[in-house]
Amino acid sequence: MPILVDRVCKDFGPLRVLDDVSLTIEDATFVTILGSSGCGKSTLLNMLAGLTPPSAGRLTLDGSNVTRPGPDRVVVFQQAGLYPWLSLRDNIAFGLRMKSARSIDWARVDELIEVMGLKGFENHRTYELSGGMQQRVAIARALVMRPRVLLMDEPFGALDAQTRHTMQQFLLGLWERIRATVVFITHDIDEAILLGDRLIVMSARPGRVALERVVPLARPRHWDMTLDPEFLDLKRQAMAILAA
Amino acid sequence: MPILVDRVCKDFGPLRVLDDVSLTIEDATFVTILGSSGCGKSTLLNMLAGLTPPSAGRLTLDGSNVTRPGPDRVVVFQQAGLYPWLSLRDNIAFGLRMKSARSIDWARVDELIEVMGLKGFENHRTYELSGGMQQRVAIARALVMRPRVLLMDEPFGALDAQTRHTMQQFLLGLWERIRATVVFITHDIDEAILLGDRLIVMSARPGRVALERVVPLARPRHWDMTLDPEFLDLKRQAMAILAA
Amino acid sequence: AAKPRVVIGYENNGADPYMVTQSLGLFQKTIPANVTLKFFASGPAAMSALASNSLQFMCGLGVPPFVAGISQGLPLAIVFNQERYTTAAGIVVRPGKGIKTVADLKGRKIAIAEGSQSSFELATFLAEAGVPFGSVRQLNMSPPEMRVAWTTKSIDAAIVWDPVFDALRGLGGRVLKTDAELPPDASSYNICIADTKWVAAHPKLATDFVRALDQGVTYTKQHPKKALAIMAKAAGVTLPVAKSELAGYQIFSAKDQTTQNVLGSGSNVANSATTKTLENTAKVLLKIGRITSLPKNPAEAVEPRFAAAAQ
Amino acid sequence: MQEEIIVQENTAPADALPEAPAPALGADRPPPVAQFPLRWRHVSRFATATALCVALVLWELVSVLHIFPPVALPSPVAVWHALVLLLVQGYGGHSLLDDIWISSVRIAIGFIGAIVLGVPTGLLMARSDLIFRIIDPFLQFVRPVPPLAYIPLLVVWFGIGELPKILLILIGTVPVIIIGTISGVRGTPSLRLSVARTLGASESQIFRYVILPSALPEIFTAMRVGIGVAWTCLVAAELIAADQGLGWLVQYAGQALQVSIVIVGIIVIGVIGYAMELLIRVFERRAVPWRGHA
Amino acid sequence: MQEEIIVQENTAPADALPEAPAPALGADRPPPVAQFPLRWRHVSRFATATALCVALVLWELVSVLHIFPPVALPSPVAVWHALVLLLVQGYGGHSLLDDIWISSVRIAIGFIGAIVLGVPTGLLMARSDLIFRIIDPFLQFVRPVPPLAYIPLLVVWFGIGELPKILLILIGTVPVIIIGTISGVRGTPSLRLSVARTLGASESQIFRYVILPSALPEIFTAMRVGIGVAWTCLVAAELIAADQGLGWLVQYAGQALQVSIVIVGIIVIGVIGYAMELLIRVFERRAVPWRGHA
Ligand SMILES: Nc1ncnc2c1ncn2[C@@H]1O[C@H](COP(=O)(O)OP(=O)(O)OP(=O)(O)O)[C@@H](O)[C@H]1O
Ligand SMILES: Nc1ncnc2c1ncn2[C@@H]1O[C@H](COP(=O)(O)OP(=O)(O)OP(=O)(O)O)[C@@H](O)[C@H]1O
Ligand SMILES: [Mg+2]
Ligand SMILES: [Mg+2]
Repeated sequence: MPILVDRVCKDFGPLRVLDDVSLTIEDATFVTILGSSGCGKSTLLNMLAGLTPPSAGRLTLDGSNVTRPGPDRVVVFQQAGLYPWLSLRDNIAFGLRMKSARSIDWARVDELIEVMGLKGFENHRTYELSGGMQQRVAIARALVMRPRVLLMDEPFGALDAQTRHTMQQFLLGLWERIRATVVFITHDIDEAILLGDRLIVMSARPGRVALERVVPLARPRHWDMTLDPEFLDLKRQAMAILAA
Repeated sequence: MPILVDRVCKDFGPLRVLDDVSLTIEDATFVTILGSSGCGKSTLLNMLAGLTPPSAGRLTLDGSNVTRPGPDRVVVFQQAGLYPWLSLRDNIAFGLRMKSARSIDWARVDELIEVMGLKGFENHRTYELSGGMQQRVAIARALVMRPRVLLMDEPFGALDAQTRHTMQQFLLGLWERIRATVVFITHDIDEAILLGDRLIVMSARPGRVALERVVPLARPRHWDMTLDPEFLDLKRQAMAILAA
Repeated sequence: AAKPRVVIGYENNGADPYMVTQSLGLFQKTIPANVTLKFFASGPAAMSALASNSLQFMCGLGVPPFVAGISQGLPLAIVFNQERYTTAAGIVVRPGKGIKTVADLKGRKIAIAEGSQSSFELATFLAEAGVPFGSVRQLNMSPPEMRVAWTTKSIDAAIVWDPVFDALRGLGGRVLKTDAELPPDASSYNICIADTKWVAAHPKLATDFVRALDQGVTYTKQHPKKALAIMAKAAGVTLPVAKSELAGYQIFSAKDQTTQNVLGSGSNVANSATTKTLENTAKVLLKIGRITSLPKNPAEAVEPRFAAAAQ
Repeated sequence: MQEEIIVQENTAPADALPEAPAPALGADRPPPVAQFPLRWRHVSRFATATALCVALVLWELVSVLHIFPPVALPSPVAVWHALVLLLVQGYGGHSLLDDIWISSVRIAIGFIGAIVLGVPTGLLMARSDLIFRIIDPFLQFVRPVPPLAYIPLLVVWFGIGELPKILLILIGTVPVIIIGTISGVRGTPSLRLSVARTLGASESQIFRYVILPSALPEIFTAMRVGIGVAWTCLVAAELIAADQGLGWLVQYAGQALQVSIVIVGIIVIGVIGYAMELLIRVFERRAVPWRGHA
Repeated sequence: MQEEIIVQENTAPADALPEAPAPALGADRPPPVAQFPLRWRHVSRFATATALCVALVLWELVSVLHIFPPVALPSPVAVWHALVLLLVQGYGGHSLLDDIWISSVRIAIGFIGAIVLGVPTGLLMARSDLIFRIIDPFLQFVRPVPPLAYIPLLVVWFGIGELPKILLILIGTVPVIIIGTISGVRGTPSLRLSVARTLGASESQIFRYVILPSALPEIFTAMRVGIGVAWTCLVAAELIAADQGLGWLVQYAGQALQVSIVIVGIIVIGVIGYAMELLIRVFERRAVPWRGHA
């Protein structure tokens, strides 16, 4: 679903966090967002999710105003936010259960558990999991929904390089299949360029769109591309802004 | 202070998390630990902190058994764990206040706030901070103590590249001055090699010490060193273990 | 037709013939109805049950709550006056405090269950002795607490009824006055009352009710030993206690009811001891602010018809 | 009333969006931000007043129709007259204001005593297994025992003055505070404790600077429950040789079937109880603004 | 007893290390792990029993020395005799077991009614400002009103059967449950709500699957406070035309000055109340094992 962010500002009391942010995100594109810590990335994501209203401006999804969360948009939050009273497996199936308790596709759930490397922990409580495992549960909980819009806030932040690569590959594979619109916040510049169709770099607070570029790499992507001159050029541009 | 980990095992019920881990960490060294998600890094750190007892084996600090947390060892946990009833500034000063409420060195606190890029947020509540800002508060809260042993669990995980570099530089600078023994868990291989005197790579669960190497780089370190052949060689070794 | 339902409330006044009637199941035997008995810890609690038509009869009630009820126009009447307190209630004083007469109570601490018969008794005694009602320090407490307060020397005197009256004597208290010294027209009684609307519609059952009570009195007189045992068990007290409690009552039979000293009969009802007691009680209660108006016609609240029929 | 509204607005989850569909009609750009619809706010603001009025009218109706005898349910008008009478003439020789004053003082001392005693006890019990095991059986044992039942003991030990009355209120309230405090302590996230321990906090500092604030939201809840319990103990307390106080008033008038006066007493108790509750809420709002964020 | 000890061990913070210095003497390697010192465990295990024994001995001592008149404090032996008498002969024409049974049934129905009514009401009030504003004033108003005061109203409206007794217990208990539930809902971390919303949960699903479990620890605390309140309401309830039940027993024997029997009644009430508390703790342990971890 296409997303439109139209001259959006967000203030927390006297603090302007986002200043006149405008974005057009076409359907089925994978947009990655870079930005320094505290520049308002999570705030923007929350607004897209329909959890906070903007102080000024407008956000639309498929042409209609975003006023509340909807099942079309699934979010991976920066904190895992798991439910301690549910087992790992039930946490992942939570969204499916909300849709229809009877017809939970357990095969899909178990497939994701496998992919996320969580096998053997199905019945563990969430507080018995390591930090990275919790984050993977939160990712699986979102992906199992196969939503039309996927909003992800530093989903791979707590993962080691190897696990992270596996996740990246899986996410791209899934995306090719379900063709969702993805907004993906990350701190890893390589990851941002390697995953995205479009790269957005935000300035420090108050957050503005400082750079917006189509990633000039073909799909499918692989790690060798990090040595392509186009890649390095884009990376350099992004770094210049972030270092400012 | 020297740390000795002697044939330590840790079980959670039927799950063996750490298996026969032995480590000798000399005084005033900076040890970095890499390992896949869920391999038991945080568990090891918790044991060093004196928060959980090992299931078998022994941990000593300066020759005496670790049985409880002590003010000599300060921990940066994987989650920020801030106190929501305190302002940012009071969160950072928490440890100092525990030592002596009268003689809090506010200058040191404010210096850290400045370094951490948190200026202007001194009186904010913790839940009004972004994820990365919360993590920086947790780091500052530990560093302000200038402890003899510093245990850090993925402290820079939620930070963007730029902020992360600033933090790394600051941490190294501080370490040169206070010469603490540092145990630093990270997922970033470059960071692990660049910061550490010694690199430890753990195998997947059950965690064992799979690699232990002195980092063959001179100090002071800088980012150019990531292209040194010694660096790349060590990186390759570590990646090989992590990919296994 | 289904049997009518009759609900009878009662209070625990220690050993008296009512206990016999209840324990021997005489209500059930005598009244051709489904009889249920309900215990009430206090008179006022029973009054609200009466007001809501949950009860047809209430036994063992003191006069003040009844007066409070009729002064508010509740359709209630006394159908049976069970007994008059004689030596089962009165004023006990602590020896060595120099309290020789009622007049000596001035400025002393006397325990009293406010709003009970005692307020009325005390007012009567004080008026006799010419002492102003307000000049005695009245401490409001329930009888069981009086016994405790007595042992801790928190009070100089108590105006109370059995079993505490007896207990305080046992603890060394001296009797200053007993209720026997009250004139019959200003005495303390335990009475049985009825819902007048209901009894007007079921005069036969009301007569049976009185008959059952009277059977208890008769049994007590004929088999005093057995009766005492029954009372002791029902009241949950020992035999000697029951004996002394019973001895403190002047018991009235159905025959006694129609005499001038009890309910009276015909046009004399208005001058009977019971009616006079109602009037006197009402006056005192009005004076101390417990009721806001006098009952319009106290004689209407005294109904000896069923007692007469039951003789 | 105003106060209460403010409290409400502040305790609602901060990030809630309006439930009602946002009015997004005239769409020239950039549009005014879709805000909370005002209609509902208004209804909500007057809901309390409306509910009270409806209740009053219903009451009047029921009493006018004589569904229940006036002895059981006097009309609002009769109650109003009784109130005026109590204020002007007083009852039992003193004014209603005296009753209010003396009862409020008893409640206040008993309740504050319960907090001063209960919070530290609860903290200790939650932290020390030994202390828990020693105190818990007595606490749990005393809890269900009706206050009426231990009045004699209080009288023996503490006479018939103010002390036993206040103690009775205290005994009735303190278990509520203790249980709430224990529960709050047990709910403290273990990470918070670990952080403090590793920062060198002593056990007593952890108590004061971590556990107490963490338990505070539940302690406040316990206080709000406790203030209600304290008031319900008042009648029992004022059975102990009292001749003043709201509990005494209700009791004394009840025995004389003066239902209008009883209802005045109930209303006064209710109103003061409500006021104390609102006061605690104000404190709560100041003391634990982070509720629901941690 | 055994049950209680288990409960304790499970509710202690999981990651606590022993406070006492670890005995690290004989240091051949690898050494036995420094574990929780066993000494303290033992003391702790018998602490409850010891405390009870000490209390009993003190009681016997005080009564033997005649510090207080037996009127106020009969000796344990006298109470024991009264208990035996009650069990063998009964009192007022029926056995103690009957009293226990009937009171327990009343409490159980009133208490379960309070939960069934209070939890949903609390959830609704916490989520809807409008409902909060309508119900809250009445709730806060009813809360401080002593049960003794509204007995007449209950009798007038519901007669003198079982209904008013159960209702009185319910009215006394339900505010405790409601306040606890509201407090639990308000304490729900907002992230949990956001997650559920964005996963497409409807408001009612959020209620059932997120808010209710989040509030559960506090609801359990409220239940534990509530069960005590329910018992203290029992005596008041059994003033309403009862002729059986533990409340009635205490009351009736009190009027007959049989203090030993009153104390037996108090002890039985205390023991049953304690048993119910332990039962709720078992449920709590099963239902909210994540307490302190979230
Ligand atoms: N309290 C617990 N109960 C049961 N299992 C636990 C508990 N704590 C940790 N574990 C298990 O121990 C293993 C190691 O956890 P740990 O947190 O040490 O991993 P980690 O190396 O820090 O991983 P990450 O990089 O994801 O943080 C995990 O499999 C986890 O499920
Ligand atoms: N509820 C709030 N009240 C006040 N200020 C807030 C609130 N939420 C966020 N902020 C402020 O808004 C700014 C942006 O926060 P946001 O979480 O969007 O940052 P971010 O870009 O996601 O950073 P990070 O990479 O560290 O997660 C921060 O300065 C933060 O302090
Ligand atoms: Mg963020
Ligand atoms: Mg970890």
